[in-house]
Order: sequence, then structure tokens, then C-alpha cells
Amino acid sequence: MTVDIKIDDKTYECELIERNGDNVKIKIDGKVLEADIQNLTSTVYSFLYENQSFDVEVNEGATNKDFVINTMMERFETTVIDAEAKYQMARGKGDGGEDSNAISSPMPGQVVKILVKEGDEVKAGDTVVIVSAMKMESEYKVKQDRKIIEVCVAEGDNIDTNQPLIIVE
Amino acid sequence: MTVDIKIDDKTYECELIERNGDNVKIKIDGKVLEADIQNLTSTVYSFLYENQSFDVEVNEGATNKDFVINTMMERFETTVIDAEAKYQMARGKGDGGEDSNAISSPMPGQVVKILVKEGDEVKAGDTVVIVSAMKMESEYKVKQDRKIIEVCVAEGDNIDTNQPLIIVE
Amino acid sequence: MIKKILIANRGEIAIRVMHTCREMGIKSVAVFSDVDRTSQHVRLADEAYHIGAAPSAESYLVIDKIIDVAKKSGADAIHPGYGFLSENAEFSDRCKSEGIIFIGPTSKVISVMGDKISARRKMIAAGVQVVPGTKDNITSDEEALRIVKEVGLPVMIKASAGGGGKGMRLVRTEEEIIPGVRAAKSEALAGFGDDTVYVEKFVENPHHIEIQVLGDSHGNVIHLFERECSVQRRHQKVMEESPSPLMTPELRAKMGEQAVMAAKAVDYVGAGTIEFLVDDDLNYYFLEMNTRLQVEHPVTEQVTRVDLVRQQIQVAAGMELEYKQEDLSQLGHSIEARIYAEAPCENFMPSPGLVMNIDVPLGPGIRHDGYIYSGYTIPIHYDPMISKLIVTGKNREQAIERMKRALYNYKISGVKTNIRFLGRILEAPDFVEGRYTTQFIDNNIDFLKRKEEHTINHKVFAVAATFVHYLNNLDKGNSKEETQECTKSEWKSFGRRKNAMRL
Amino acid sequence: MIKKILIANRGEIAIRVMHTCREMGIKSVAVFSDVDRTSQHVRLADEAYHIGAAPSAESYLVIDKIIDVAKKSGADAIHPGYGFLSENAEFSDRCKSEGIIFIGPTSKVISVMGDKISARRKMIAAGVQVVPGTKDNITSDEEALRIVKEVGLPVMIKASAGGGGKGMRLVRTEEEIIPGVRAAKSEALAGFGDDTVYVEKFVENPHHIEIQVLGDSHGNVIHLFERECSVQRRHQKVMEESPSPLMTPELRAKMGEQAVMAAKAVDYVGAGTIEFLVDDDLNYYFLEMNTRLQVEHPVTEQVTRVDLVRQQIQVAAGMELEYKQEDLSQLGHSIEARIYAEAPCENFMPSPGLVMNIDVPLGPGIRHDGYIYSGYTIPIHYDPMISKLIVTGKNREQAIERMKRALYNYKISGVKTNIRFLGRILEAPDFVEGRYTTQFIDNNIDFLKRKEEHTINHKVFAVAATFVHYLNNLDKGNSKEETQECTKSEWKSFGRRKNAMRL
Repeated sequence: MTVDIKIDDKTYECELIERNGDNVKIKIDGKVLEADIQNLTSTVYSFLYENQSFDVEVNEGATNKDFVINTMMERFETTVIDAEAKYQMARGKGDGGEDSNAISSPMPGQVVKILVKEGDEVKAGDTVVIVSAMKMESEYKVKQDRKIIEVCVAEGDNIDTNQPLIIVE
Repeated sequence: MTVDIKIDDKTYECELIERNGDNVKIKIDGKVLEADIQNLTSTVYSFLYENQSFDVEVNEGATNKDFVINTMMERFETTVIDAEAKYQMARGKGDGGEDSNAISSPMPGQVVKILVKEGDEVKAGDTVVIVSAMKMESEYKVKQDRKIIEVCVAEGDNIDTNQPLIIVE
Repeated sequence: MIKKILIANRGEIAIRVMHTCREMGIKSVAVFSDVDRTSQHVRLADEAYHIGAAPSAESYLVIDKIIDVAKKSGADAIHPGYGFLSENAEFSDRCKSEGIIFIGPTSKVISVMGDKISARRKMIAAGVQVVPGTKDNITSDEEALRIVKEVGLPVMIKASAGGGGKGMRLVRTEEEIIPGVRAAKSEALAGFGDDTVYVEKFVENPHHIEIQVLGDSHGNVIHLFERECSVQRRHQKVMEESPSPLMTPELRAKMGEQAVMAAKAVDYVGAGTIEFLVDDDLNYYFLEMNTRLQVEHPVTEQVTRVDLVRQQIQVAAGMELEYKQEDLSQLGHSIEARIYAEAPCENFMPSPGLVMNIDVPLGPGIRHDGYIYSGYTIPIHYDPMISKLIVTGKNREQAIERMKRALYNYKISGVKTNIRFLGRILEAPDFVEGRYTTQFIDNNIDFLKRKEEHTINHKVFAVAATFVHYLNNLDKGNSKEETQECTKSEWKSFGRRKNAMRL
Repeated sequence: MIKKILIANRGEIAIRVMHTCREMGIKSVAVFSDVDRTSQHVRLADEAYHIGAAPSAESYLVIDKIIDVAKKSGADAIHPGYGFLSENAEFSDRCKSEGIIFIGPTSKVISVMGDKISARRKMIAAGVQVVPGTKDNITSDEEALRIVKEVGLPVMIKASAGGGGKGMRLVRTEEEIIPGVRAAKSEALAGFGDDTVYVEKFVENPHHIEIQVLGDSHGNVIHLFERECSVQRRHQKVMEESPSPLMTPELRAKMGEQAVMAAKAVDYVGAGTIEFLVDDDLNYYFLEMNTRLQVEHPVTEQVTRVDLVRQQIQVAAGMELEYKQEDLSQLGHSIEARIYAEAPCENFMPSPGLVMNIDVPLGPGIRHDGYIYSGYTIPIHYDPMISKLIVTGKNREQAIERMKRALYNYKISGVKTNIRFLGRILEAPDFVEGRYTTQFIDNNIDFLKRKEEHTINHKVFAVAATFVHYLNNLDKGNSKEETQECTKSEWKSFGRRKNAMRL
């Protein structure tokens, strides 16, 4: 079993060499890692690696191939690129859905103000929408001169993480 | 929707009168109960009943019709008797599987000693098996003179709750 | 005595108050907005009432609705917590006129201490040391020069109508005085339509140190020593401790005395806090009074062993203070860390949402005042503070080590938190050596945000965990048939038993 | 100084020791049996090593295996916790000969104090008050009468080889003396093949009160006051407190002095406990010494503010005690409740198994030393104690109210626990009034097991919750198609967006 796992901008080739109960031998980018990886709860794994003990938590992310990993000290986002994902990517689907023409918020919140309407021409640096979450307001601006194609939300709407708010040309 | 729910030895007839989001109106044995019953996690329900606030936890039991309920102060075991269960019971199946001819332990543990073998005749009060859990040993005795039909476990075996250990005539 | 208290708040402070209510045999009544039905404070209360939509202006801030629930539930008293209606004079008055005990000061005290200028006048009259300066408008260049010389450089020129840093000018040299006043005036006029500006002594490297006071309706006022609150980001406190590492016994006695004078000047009843600015030379100046329980009250509770909420309730019920000044002492050292749902590395952006798991640190010397639970969705409408971790140790060094251990054992997933950022604060030399001012976070921001170097490569373990989890998921997908097998074999064994029994 | 400690234990005490290790900058090494791979002590350690099968005789009790891990991991010291190898003289010796610091007393001290007769002799020689009596065999009726008269009625006739109540006879009147001795002798002969019996004063209504001591290798010994441990069931402590409600300042001083004498008599180094029986007239008698940390050590830590594990480690490393007797005081009141996985209403049957949910109480004055987590399976092989809840308050009354509040907020599901039983203890008049003996649980068993009367009918809510859960499960079963609908409409909206963008 071999898959690629992407973390930040680096892709690691992972191969399962041997699995004996919780003792796992994996080749990661050519280097063999041997560890006792015990699944404690649906998301928590207890690692014993060269007798060092630490937990790693695996939460499922936006898709069933995306994961959010918490190690003792850090948080990582990983993506599994298996045969299916590679096939999707080759056909231009997969996780290529990100749309730089959509202005969105990286946190859930509420739309406080929309400063543009369909058809408006805006200048680089203009604020187009203000989102509030937890008593903090964030202004979202365009980086270049743009034309507003669609306003997808209304003032007062609750929005999710990465939901498209404004579509620009 | 009407089902019977058994708790201890009493059966309550339950009927859903109305459900509006989390506001539930249920008729239980003829009396109407209206409450805001909010599902917080997979097992925890927050009740607001006449503005009194308390949690009730529902854990699934031995079968998908059996539940273990923890209210603030007490623990109950309940069984849902729906149409399916009634049909099963009518056919002599359902939860009729309890077997007073099997000697079993109400807790998980380890078999320390088996004092009988197949074919033995034992007297009322004789100990037939000793089970240990958490540094405490429990002796299981027969209440009447009996013949041993089958010994289902061996010394040293780990056993589950209610697993049959010895079958008597 | 009070039998039932409505807690006009949410989150950790509502729960904090409920704990003491339960210990005193007092019933607690929660109120909740649309998005707070699942909130822990609703679960832990004896009774709970819905009061409106998510925005606090439509629920937690609506006096009529709160009063209505108090009457419906038969509550004798209302505890406002902090924030929301806690320093609202109208609310205090309304409670009084409705015959409900407001657990806080009178509207008069709230009004006097809530306004900066009237509070300053009151304090000067009471002999409390305030930041030197004048509240009179500067109308000419000559006046400007004269007043600044009286106050002494450096000074801050401030717009009377100002706020949020607008209409403010720091003046360090004589040459800067006139241009500074003019700039502040024109900015104030543009910003607020009012060019009134005044002069205040600029306190260099200020430490934010506050004194907890308690007063009863029999004229007794005591202080419970200081809290050091200089670890701040945008005027938001992040980590507090008691005692303050800056403090000397003499300064503590003097500031305590001043705080008692301040509270007595307004016949203060209840728990309050006198905030001071203290400079490196240990000059101290009254800043403002908070007429409510503070977020950071636990560090005082830990070192003085006084339950402040219990005292609030008792004096609100008309009882005398349980403690005299000479009964009180500071023992040990306590630190509070505020856990925020935010992403320090993304400019402290709030991070509301679903809490997957929470593992709180346990063991000796740990107190945890929080409100979230695994499976809870933190709403977008309120404060990002989700809990307070409070440690207490024999001395400051052991308290710091204990806090490090506690933060290390504290795991929250789903939402992003500032836990690692808090851990870095404890490693910053300025903090460890106890010589920090309100500039601490700004001065150390790179250190605080820097990622640790690890002896082991966490990335590789993140990859390995992803891989194993992915493999497990595949196995689960494949094991559905097996599960059915299991069921079958269970039936088989049942059949076998039945047969055995027929023998 | 010690850099790495192997903790030869499991469960809450292993974690308790790890907390202090981390705070002192010491690495911790866990050992675990087959069934303990998922145990919390493995997760919280810096390193962890497998040492064998589930039965402790094949893992936690195997000296060779523990020593082997200590060497492999490079641990300088071993902390034995309580139970297992903690009072094993051979283990203490072995550590010494291997050059590893044993955090506990020498084998000589363990041996002397571990044997009842040698401990008694040592204590008499040191001037410590022991239960009056003699350890010499009674060989004739005349001797029996003489000795019993010397000791004074009532007395207990005890078999030297005895244990578990066998070969014991309580004698209250002169007439009972000779029949009692004969009965005890014949029972002892039948039970143990040895008819040696001796006479001990019977202490009426005894209170089990113990004194915590600390000694260093420089000859210093101090005591940390008392713990009241009379709430027991079958010699198993259930709830402990400090101070003892029975105690007077004079008695405390006398017993403390005796405890220090006892420890000095054996040149005691480390943390130890001198157990006494105290009768209603405040006569006290040495019972035995425990040469290790006790389960109930936290109540002492709470009222004295001393970290006992830190002191153990420091004195084991050869340092002088951090405290002198005059530095120590008891402040406030602390109670510990032991949470067991057991079913009090089913004759306290153990209840191992899967922990579904655990919600621990938080807030002021709460300490929680535990080891289970949601999703953990409590193994069948070890002690049923799963955690200790420790509360501290201003006085006994407030500590009791706080413990009630904490138990009320403590939820464990999956396994059965004694939480409600503990709550009932706090309501028993004998406990509330502080006049209880080791007979407390037996005397109050009906009260303690009785179910509460509720104003609301919990059964009906249990039925309602079952019904709603059942309905929700049905809905979930039906909603699979809906889920697919959602996915579809998401695709639709995606398509719409694509269209929009093409405009």
C-alpha cells in the first residue's frame, strides 16, 4: 500500500512495510519509521517511537482525504493523495476547486456589511465586505481592481469557513 | 408513533404527540410531558422541563432496543418494545433469550477456578466457579441441586458481562 | 438570605457563579439566547430561560427580558458577572425599583466611577493619587506651555471626546508641545467634532497593577492585595498573576490603602477593582475602577483563599464582611492564563466552531474555570475566551513550572487556540525574570510567535498518523461484511447453546 | 540532581508523580503491562516500556523487569508509588545494589516497620504509645487471666499467624476470658496450624487517624499533621479529611511528636505515615507505619501547601528538607473522595469496562487526581479505584458543601461508580457532625444505600429520553437518502457558481 501525503507544500511518499497489531513499519520518503501506534479513541493515536511516548490526534478535514493533525506542540493540515485522488486530479477535479475569484472568510462569522453590489467596479484595496466573529470585525478587500460578478450573501447572514461571499471577475 | 418502554418491571406506553425542533410533546401512560430535549452529543440530552434544567445520558445497551440511562442521580435500564420487538416476542424470540440454566457473571473478569466438570451432580449452595475482577473474587453457586451439562469456559479465560460460564440442567 | 439568583451572563463566569450558589444552597437561574441552548451554563443551572436572539443587544443586554425572567422564576437577586449589564447603572436602578437585589454597586456608584472625568475628580477629592494633569481644555499655546511645564514632560495630549488612540499625541520635548497640541486638536475636531484636549503625565513603561477591594453596607472596606495584569494585547489581558513580581511590601501597603480610600469615597458595597498604572520607579497612579467581578479574580482567590463570589452574595444580602483586613494574607503564587479560541499565527483571528476534543490538565495546584465541552460548537457572537487555567504554587518559580506543565497537558482540538502562545510567554526572559510592562507582548511578539525547534520531527509523525488513520478507515470500509459475519456466528453460538440445553 | 525517574506503577499515582517530575524538569519513564498500553500513565510519560502480561505478578511486581527498564532508559531513580513494590525490602535493596536511587526508605526500615511484632518492639523502645498488650503466647488459663487483667478489659485475643479476622475473639467480661482464649486457639490451630495467641487491648469505637512525616538523610524529621481516615469499608478507606474533626491542638501536638519519634527511631528518610487508633477519650495508640506515599496524601498537600512528591524526590537525592517544623501550618479544610468503579447497591461488585463519558467537576477548590478518559477500557486486573476528587475550603462546612457540588457535577458513564454513595456519606448526620469512627459505614449502611426521594420523577425522564433517542435513531436510519440529496444540491450550487463566473 503506497500513497502520497501532502503536508504544507511538501509531499511524502508513504509505504506500509509491515503491520503487526499496533506495531507499524512505514517507509516515509525512503526512511523507515517503526512505531507502536495505538488507536485510543476515534481520533487519538498514542505513539511509542523508540520508547518515547506522545499522542497524535487526527481529525477529519474538509474532505475524506483531508486531515487536521495535532501533535504535542503543533497543528498540521495533511492531504492523502491516493490512486483515486490522482485520477481525479488528472481529470482536473479533486481538490482543485479553490477559486481565487471568490472572496471568502477563513473563519465562520456573520456578514456585517456588504459595500458593493453586482456590476460594481472596485479599486485595489477597496473593502468589499465586513465579517464579524467574536466581537472582532474583519474587513475583506480586493487586491487588484476588479469587477463584482455576484454577491452571494446578504447582510446579517451567518457564514461558514471558506464559504464564497463575493465573486469577482 | 407509539411504542412501549420498559423500565425495571414497569412498561410505559409512549406516544409522540408533537415535535417542533427540540420541543417535544409526548404522552407517557396517558400523561402529557412537554419538554425541550436538546441532543448535545451522541449520548447526552439536555432537558428543559418547566424551565428546570438537567442532563440525561442515553447509552446503547446489549441490543439496539436496550438502553442505559443516567439521570442526575440515578441509573436506569430501559428497553424499547416496538412493533418489531412485539413480533419477535410473539414468535418466542426477542429478548426472551435469558437463560436461568446458565451461570454467568454480571461483570467482566477472569475465571480463577472451575470446581465442576460435565456430568457432575452438585448440591444446592455448592460453588461451581470463581471469577476474579479488580482484586475481588466472587464465588458463583447453584441454588438448587443440579446436574452440570456443560462447562463453557476454562480457568484463566477472560469473560464478558453475562457470558454463560456453566450450563446446568 | 438570598434563595435564588438569576445569573445575567453566559460562559465561564456564569458557571463560576453557579458553583458558589450551589455550595451556598442557593438555586441558580440561567438565561440563554438562541445560540446558547447547548451552552454549558444552561446545563449546570437549576433553571434556564430563553431570552432572545443571538446578538447580545437582543438578549443578554435587554434589561426588560432579564427582569421578566427574574420575576417569572422568583429570583431574589441578579448576579451580572462581568461584561454585558454588569456596569450598567440603569440596570442596577431597575433591579432596585423592582425589589430585586442587584449583586453589584448602586447606579450612583456605577455612574460616578464609569465616567473618567467624574471618577478622577472624586479620587482627587478623596486623596487618591491620579495621573498628574488637568481635565481643563487647552485654549491657547501659552496655556499649553504653562500646563505641560506644571505636569512635567513627557506628557500625553488627549482629546476629551477621544477613544481608541485617536486625538492622542505623545510629547517628549518642549519643542513638540505646541505642534502636538495643534495636531491633537485638529484630529479631535475631525474625528469627534470637538477640539477639547487636555494634558496628562505620560507614564513610561507602565505596569498594569490592580487592587481587589470588598465593601459591605456597614461601612467596612478591605483590600485583597494586588493582581499584576501587564501581559496584554490590544488592552486585552492575556495572563495575570498575584502577587506582582514588581511589588514591595511597602508599595503593597500604600496601594492597598489608596484602594480602600477610593472605595470608601463612594461608599462602595460589593467586589470592585482599583486599577493603577505603576512605573519602573514604583510611582503609582489611579487609572479607573471596575465596579464588578474581574475575569482575573481567581488569582486573588487562590492566594488569599477567599471566595469572592460568596463575599459578593453575602454583602449584597446585607451581611457584614466575613473578613477583616488583618485576617487576610497572600500565600503562595498564582497565575491565570486565558485560553482564547483564536489563531495567534494568523493575527489572532477568532476561531469559533466545533470543539472536537478537550482534555483538561488535572492534578495538584490546578484550577480550571471553563465552559466548553467535547462536541460543543462555540458560537460566533460572543467573546473568544473559552476558559481560564489557574495554577497555584509555593512561589513564582514553581507556579510558572506548574503552568507550563498544565498547558502541556491541555489539549483542545477542532478550534484553534492560543495555548502554545501562552506557553511561549512563560519562556520569555522578560516574563521569567518578572520585569515586564504592558509593552511585553509587543516587545516580544517575534519570540512569542516563533515555532519551537524539536528534537523529533513532528511533521513525520503527522504524516505517519495520517497514513495509519487512512489505513484504518480503509479497513473499516472493508469490515462491514465481517461485522455481519460476527452477528451470524453469534446466532450460531446461541443455537449451539440451545442444543446443549436440550441434552 | 535526579534527571530521569522510572515510575514503577500505573493509574492515578503514576500520573501524580509524573506531574511533579515535569514541574521539576525531570523526565519520566512509564512501565506497562499488556493491558495497559492504552492507559493514561503511558500517554503522559516521556518514555514508556512494556514489561509483561496483565497479572501484576508477571509485570508490575517483577523486580528484574523494572530494573532492566531503569537501566535501558537511563533512569537515575525509581518511584514506586503505593502498592506493588512500594514496600518491598528486596526491591529497595536491589535498586541500591544497582546504583539506582529508590525513592523510599532502605530495606532495613521497610523490614522493621513491615513486620507487626518488630515494629511494635521498636516503637515501645522509642517511647511511642502502642496498643497495650503482649506479643507473648498464652500457654495456660492462669496466664490468660493474669495478662488480661494487666491489660484491662475489653481485650482482643489474636492469633499470631492470623489475618482476615480468623482466630480473633473479642472479650468484654471476665467470664469470657478462658472460653475466648480456648476458642481463638482452636480456630488458630485449625486455620493456620499454629495455636499461638496473644492479648491486645480492644480499642472501642476507634478512629483511624494518621500523621504524615517527612525525613531527610541529614537527620531531620518533621510531621505534616493528621489525616482522618475512619470512613472505611472492609479496611478500605473511602473518604479522608484533614484536619480531623476529632482533633484538638493538644492532641495534634502530642501525636505529631510521637510520629516524629517513631520516624526518628528508624532514621526514616522520605515520606511516611504513622497510623494511630484513637478512641473517643482521645487515647491514641500506634497501629503501624506505611513506608511510602499514601493514596490520601493530597488532603495533606492541600492544607499544608507542601508538594509531598517533590519532597520525596529532593530527600531521595540527598537534599535537606525544604521545610522546618515551624514553617508548617494547616490552613483550611480538605476532603478526598475515592471514586471506585463498583456498584454499591450490588454489594460493591467491581465494575470494570468501557468508560463512555467522563465529565469532571471544575472550578474553585477542586483537585482531581485521576487516570481514566472517555473511550478508555478499565481493565479487570487491577484496583477498582479510578480517581480521587479532592476539595479544599475555608472550613469543614464549606469543604463538605464543595464536595457535594463537585460530586453533583461529576459524571461517569459506561461503568458503574460509587459517586452517589459518596454523596450520601456527606449527608449522613454522623459525618456532618464529625463524630464518626471506623464503624461509620457499617452503622450507616442503610442510609448510605437508600435511594433519594426526588421532587421530579426521574423514571419518566429516563423513559422520555429513551423515546427521543429511539426516534432520533429512526430518523438517522431514514436520513441516508437525504444526505445524498444534500451532496447533490451542493453540486448544484457549485454548478451555479461556475455559471455565474462565466458571465
